[in-house]
Amino acid sequence: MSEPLRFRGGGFVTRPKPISSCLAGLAVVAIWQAVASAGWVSPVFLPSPAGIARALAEMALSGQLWRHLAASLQRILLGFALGSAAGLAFGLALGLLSHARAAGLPIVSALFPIPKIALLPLFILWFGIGEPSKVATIALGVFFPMAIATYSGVDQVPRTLIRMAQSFDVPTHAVVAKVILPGALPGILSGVRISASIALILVVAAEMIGAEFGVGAFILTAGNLMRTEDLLAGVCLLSILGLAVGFLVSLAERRLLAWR
Amino acid sequence: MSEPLRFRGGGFVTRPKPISSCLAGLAVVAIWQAVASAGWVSPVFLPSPAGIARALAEMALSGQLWRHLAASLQRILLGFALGSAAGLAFGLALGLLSHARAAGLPIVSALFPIPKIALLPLFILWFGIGEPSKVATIALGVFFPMAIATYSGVDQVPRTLIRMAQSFDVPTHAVVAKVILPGALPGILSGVRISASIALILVVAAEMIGAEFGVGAFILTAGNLMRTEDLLAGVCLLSILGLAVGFLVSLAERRLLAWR
Amino acid sequence: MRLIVERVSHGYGALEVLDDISLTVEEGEILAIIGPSGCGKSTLLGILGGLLKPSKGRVLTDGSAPEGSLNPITYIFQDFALLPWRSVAGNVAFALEHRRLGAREREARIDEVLAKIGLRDFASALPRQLSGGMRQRVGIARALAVRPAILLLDEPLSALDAQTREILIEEFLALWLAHRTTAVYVTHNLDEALRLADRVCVLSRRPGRIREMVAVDVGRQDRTPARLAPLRERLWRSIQDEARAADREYV
Amino acid sequence: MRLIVERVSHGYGALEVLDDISLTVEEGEILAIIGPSGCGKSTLLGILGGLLKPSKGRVLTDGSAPEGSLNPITYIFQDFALLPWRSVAGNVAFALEHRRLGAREREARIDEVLAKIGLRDFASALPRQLSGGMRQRVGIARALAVRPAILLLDEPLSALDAQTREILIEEFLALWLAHRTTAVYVTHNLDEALRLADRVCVLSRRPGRIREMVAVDVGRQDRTPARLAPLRERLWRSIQDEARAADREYV
Amino acid sequence: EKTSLSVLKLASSGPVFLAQDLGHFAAEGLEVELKFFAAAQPVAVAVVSGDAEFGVTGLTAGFYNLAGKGALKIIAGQSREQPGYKLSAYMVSNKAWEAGVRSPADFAGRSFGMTQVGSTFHYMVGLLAEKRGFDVAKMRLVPLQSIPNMVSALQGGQVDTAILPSTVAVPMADRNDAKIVGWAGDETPWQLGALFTSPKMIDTKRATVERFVRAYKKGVAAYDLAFQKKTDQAATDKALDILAKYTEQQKGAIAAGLPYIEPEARFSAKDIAKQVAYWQAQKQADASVDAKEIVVTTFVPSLD
Ligand SMILES: Nc1ncnc2c1ncn2[C@@H]1O[C@H](COP(=O)(O)OP(=O)(O)OP(=O)(O)O)[C@@H](O)[C@H]1O
Ligand SMILES: Nc1ncnc2c1ncn2[C@@H]1O[C@H](COP(=O)(O)OP(=O)(O)OP(=O)(O)O)[C@@H](O)[C@H]1O
Ligand SMILES: [Mg+2]
Ligand SMILES: [Mg+2]
Repeated sequence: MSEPLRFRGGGFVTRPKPISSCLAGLAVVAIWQAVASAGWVSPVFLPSPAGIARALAEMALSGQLWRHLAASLQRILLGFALGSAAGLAFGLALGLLSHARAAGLPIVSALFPIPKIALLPLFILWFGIGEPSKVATIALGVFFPMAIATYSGVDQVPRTLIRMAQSFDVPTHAVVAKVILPGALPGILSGVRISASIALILVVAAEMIGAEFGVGAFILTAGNLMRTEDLLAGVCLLSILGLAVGFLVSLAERRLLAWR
Repeated sequence: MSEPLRFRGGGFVTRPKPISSCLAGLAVVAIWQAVASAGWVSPVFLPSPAGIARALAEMALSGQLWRHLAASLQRILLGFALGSAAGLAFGLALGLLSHARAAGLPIVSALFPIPKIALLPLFILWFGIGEPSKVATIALGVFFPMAIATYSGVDQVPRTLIRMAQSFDVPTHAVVAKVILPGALPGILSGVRISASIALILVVAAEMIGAEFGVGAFILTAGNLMRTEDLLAGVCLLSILGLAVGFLVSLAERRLLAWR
Repeated sequence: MRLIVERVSHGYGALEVLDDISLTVEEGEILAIIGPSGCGKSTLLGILGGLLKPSKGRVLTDGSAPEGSLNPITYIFQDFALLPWRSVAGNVAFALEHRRLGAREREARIDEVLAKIGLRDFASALPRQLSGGMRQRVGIARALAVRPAILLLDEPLSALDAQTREILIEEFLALWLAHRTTAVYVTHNLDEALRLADRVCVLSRRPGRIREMVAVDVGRQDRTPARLAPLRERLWRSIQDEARAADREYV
Repeated sequence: MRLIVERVSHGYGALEVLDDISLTVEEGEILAIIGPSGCGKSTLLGILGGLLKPSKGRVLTDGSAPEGSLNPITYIFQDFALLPWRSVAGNVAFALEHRRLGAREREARIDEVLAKIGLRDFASALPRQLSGGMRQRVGIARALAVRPAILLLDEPLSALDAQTREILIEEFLALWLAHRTTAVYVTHNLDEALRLADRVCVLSRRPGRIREMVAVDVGRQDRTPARLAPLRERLWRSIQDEARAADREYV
Repeated sequence: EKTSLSVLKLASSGPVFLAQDLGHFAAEGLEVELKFFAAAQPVAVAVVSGDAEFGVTGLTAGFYNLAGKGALKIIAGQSREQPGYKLSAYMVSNKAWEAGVRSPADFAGRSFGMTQVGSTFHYMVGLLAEKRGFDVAKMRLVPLQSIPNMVSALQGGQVDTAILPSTVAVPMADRNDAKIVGWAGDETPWQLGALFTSPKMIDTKRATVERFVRAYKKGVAAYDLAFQKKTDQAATDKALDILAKYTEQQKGAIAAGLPYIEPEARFSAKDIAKQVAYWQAQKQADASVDAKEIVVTTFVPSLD
């Protein structure tokens, strides 16, 4: 009287479905285009994907695209480099020194939630209306998440590795360089991911003031002129930049964290 | 010829130093006040802490503080509630259903890095200059991090707990309700932490257009009037709000995640 | 209840894990399964419990579950698999919810198994407050609460320290002697297998095949180290080469 | 080299962990330390290695380290403590960097210990590619590379499965017989202690006190389960009550 | 000598553009770099932060707050709202028009769209309220940040009223997107814009300031000749070309909305004092701002 076993497992495992992914992407664009083409809504309210693509193509052909991209990328890179270098150093101090942490952490927690966009008028007063204030805005926005990521990265280095190094009489500076820094790298890279996307967001705010060129400036101008196609073309650019940055960080992770 | 053992451990442990914390906080404020009082820099460039405190006190006494706070909090709460409810639902779908994840994740990754501030003009077109566009800005800003946090929270529920539930023939809906949701709660709460701070940041952007009252509107007005003391008073308010939100989330974590 | 495995093979994608396994777990016996790391022991146990569909072959049950059994085939897990947000009693209750069982009877069952396993004083403790041994006792209590016909144990003691293991193995044996539930006991530990099992099934390296089926022909009351030594020696010779090879594999 | 512990006590804040420990580890012996969970075994080992300052008492070393010893007192860790971003050879090299040692000699030493422990083919593998047993072999190789006078081992095998444990214990014994390095071996496992140690130090529950010091008076070549059975029985009786109590403590 | 001027791309900055292209700055030995901004506020901030040595633009509450802290001094006049000059239009949304808002007097109690708190539009609605005797506090003043936002808000009826520059107002009215119900110049004339610099410039480079103001006055004179006296058609055409080049607007649109500029670049110190007093009463300017400290009448005499 034997019976086959009843199956009760399965489910709750998500497998990649590349076809669904592609279909979904295509479907969204297709429906959007259909709605826009049908003419139920004015193109000002809802520009069509085709219109946006046209705006992008125009920008690329006229050479404006590169000009805007170059201007924005320069600001982002400079601001990111300055902000993340400072954040890294500060985060390391927070992570390694009791007094630095006690003194620094409350200050960081108090300053972190401040929207940098609110400080723009001050930044302009301090750094002028040119590049420095834009770079400073981005750098400040990058500084805090980087400091926090580094500090919690240091915190997450397994204590046992530090004990091991000490048990082999490895000098303190070498413990920092060979154990703590590589061990904090996963945390630091996830900080890079966050702060890179913050830099992208802040470039729009930073270019609100006195920028002739830049993706942010382009978007703002388009917004002011109610050119929604241009606006969304600019937004697409930012989205592509964001995906590219994410991709680069993933690449760095695969390279630098191959040991995981 | 016995020798005492050489000690080689220690260090790399950060202990709370409450005195350092307080001293550091006081020192920052004191130095700032001293520099401002010394009159080396114009108060336009560097308002003094005393001036900021005075501006805050004035605001509180005149009743403006509550009016601004009430207006902003209403927007934040409504936007946060809408955005996080939608994000939670969407994130759950992403986490539980292969097809939803395949279709949704690329879309989320593409839309997440877009600065919401760039979309303000569109939001104003779609929702007008009244409350809806402000709430929508905040809700959209909250939606994405919440969806991503929920989805990765679901991903982090230990597989073995799901296997256990299935091995006791627990029906699928109960697995979701009793295993996956509570198991994803740590992830969801860290999403709440992030998206609450995003809501605070976006309230400034959202109140740029057509807001008479609100902390963001107050800050923007102060910026327009070049009243740096008021501006920093508003920024302090946001920072306090941010700390308060952080505190509330920590409280919720201690309550809801007491089991960790 | 008996469990009949008929020519079961299983693979994950291209990775063949189990190859043509046939065996029968007899009513009331403890069958130990040993084998090197990664040979597919957990996979086999997953198939026995209906959590995995084998790529080939089938599993049958034979006979009826005991009176009041809610979940004839029940697991005890290596990592305990407790819901960390539920108390000890809540974790046992989890197995009894979604059953046609009145609240009164549920409470009674929970109380009964907690008492039986010496957990009563800990009923409202959270898992994180308990030692490893206590956590696994909760796992055992939860399994007993559904009155299983067959227990599937996947290295239930390997996450515990040696002394706790010693204590729990005695407790488990005492419990088993009282219920004599059919059980499949996966372990790496020869001593554990020899102290508990009626038969020991030795699997080869991946893809796991049955290499040997060894009956432990020493009465449970006589299983002193000295009496078991020859059998242990023989089993160890049977598996040590493969264990060595598995140990030196890239993972 | 001998290690002399004089009236050592230790506490973490208000929590008393070790109470008045005095003992001597003789040159060339293996001293096993057993005791229930949380009784302070790891704390004691930390104090012996100079990583923790005892609240009271002191530790002395006596005698000189062998020729070429770079780190007289050296640990082998329960969780292996390998740098995951370094290869096997890199992990061994880590112990030799910051030493007055030419690159040539360093390479030679690394090669020597890897060969000795059978890891040569894995020199460039990363820890994550290795089984647990191989990882601990790297830990052992690293420790041997500095030519220690005293080895401190904190449950070095407890993270491994039973079969790998069996294999490694044999290898460790063979290595030890070749070097006869003084060693302190912390374990929960009576069998391990009895197979390896010259003496077994039994600690009480927290705060850890020395309850008993038992000499294993059976030659290492004669340590069959049967011969060790009486000693095992005696030790188990000595610790089982405390082990049971420790198991039932809230953590 | 190199110097710099922050300025808006508007016809009201015409004198500067004329002085530049007609060589008046060069004649004074000045090489002026023009720094363009999109709003009045940054023009003033640029002078404070040292990005530019001079600035010329409309006077806002923010300007007075900066000036009140000793950061800016007004040294010459720019545009004025003057009867007969159609510079800023009172506008009413079609919806509000239907509801009976048909003259500036009906602005009372309505919502009013403006760029920013403390902007010139904000001041103009205050002047209007004062003149027509209604309470500005009973209106809903909606800051919309930019003129395009004001246009769409008015078009969509999301605000009832607004004041807009003629360059935008007239085309809107022509498309019947909204109605013009009057002109600020006719209703409430006032000193809209000024040329200013930092006190440091006056202290340390007074000669430069004097040369700059001289050239600026020549630019104003050229503007007056071309657009206010209109005696020389060739000069008018040429000036219009120059303005079109700098403002990037159609000549027709520029010509239709040219502001009045006092021919000798004088300004009304009294009006400035009145503005400061108004902003102080509205609590938009700090009480410590002293109008007398802000104006310097040694380069160009005051009108009053
Ligand atoms: N879900 C899965 N997908 C892909 N491969 C898997 C999966 N589960 C297990 N494997 C692989 O199948 C092989 C057998 O796994 P299994 O867990 O059954 O072995 P095991 O005998 O229980 O090993 P251990 O002794 O380590 O517990 C291993 O090589 C493992 O990596
Ligand atoms: N750094 C520390 N700070 C505070 N308490 C500690 C610290 N390290 C250990 N303890 C506590 O001290 C006690 C002894 O710890 P220790 O690790 O020495 O025990 P053990 O005998 O090694 O236990 P186990 O058998 O579990 O390894 C435990 O109760 C532990 O919680
Ligand atoms: Mg397994
Ligand atoms: Mg320990």
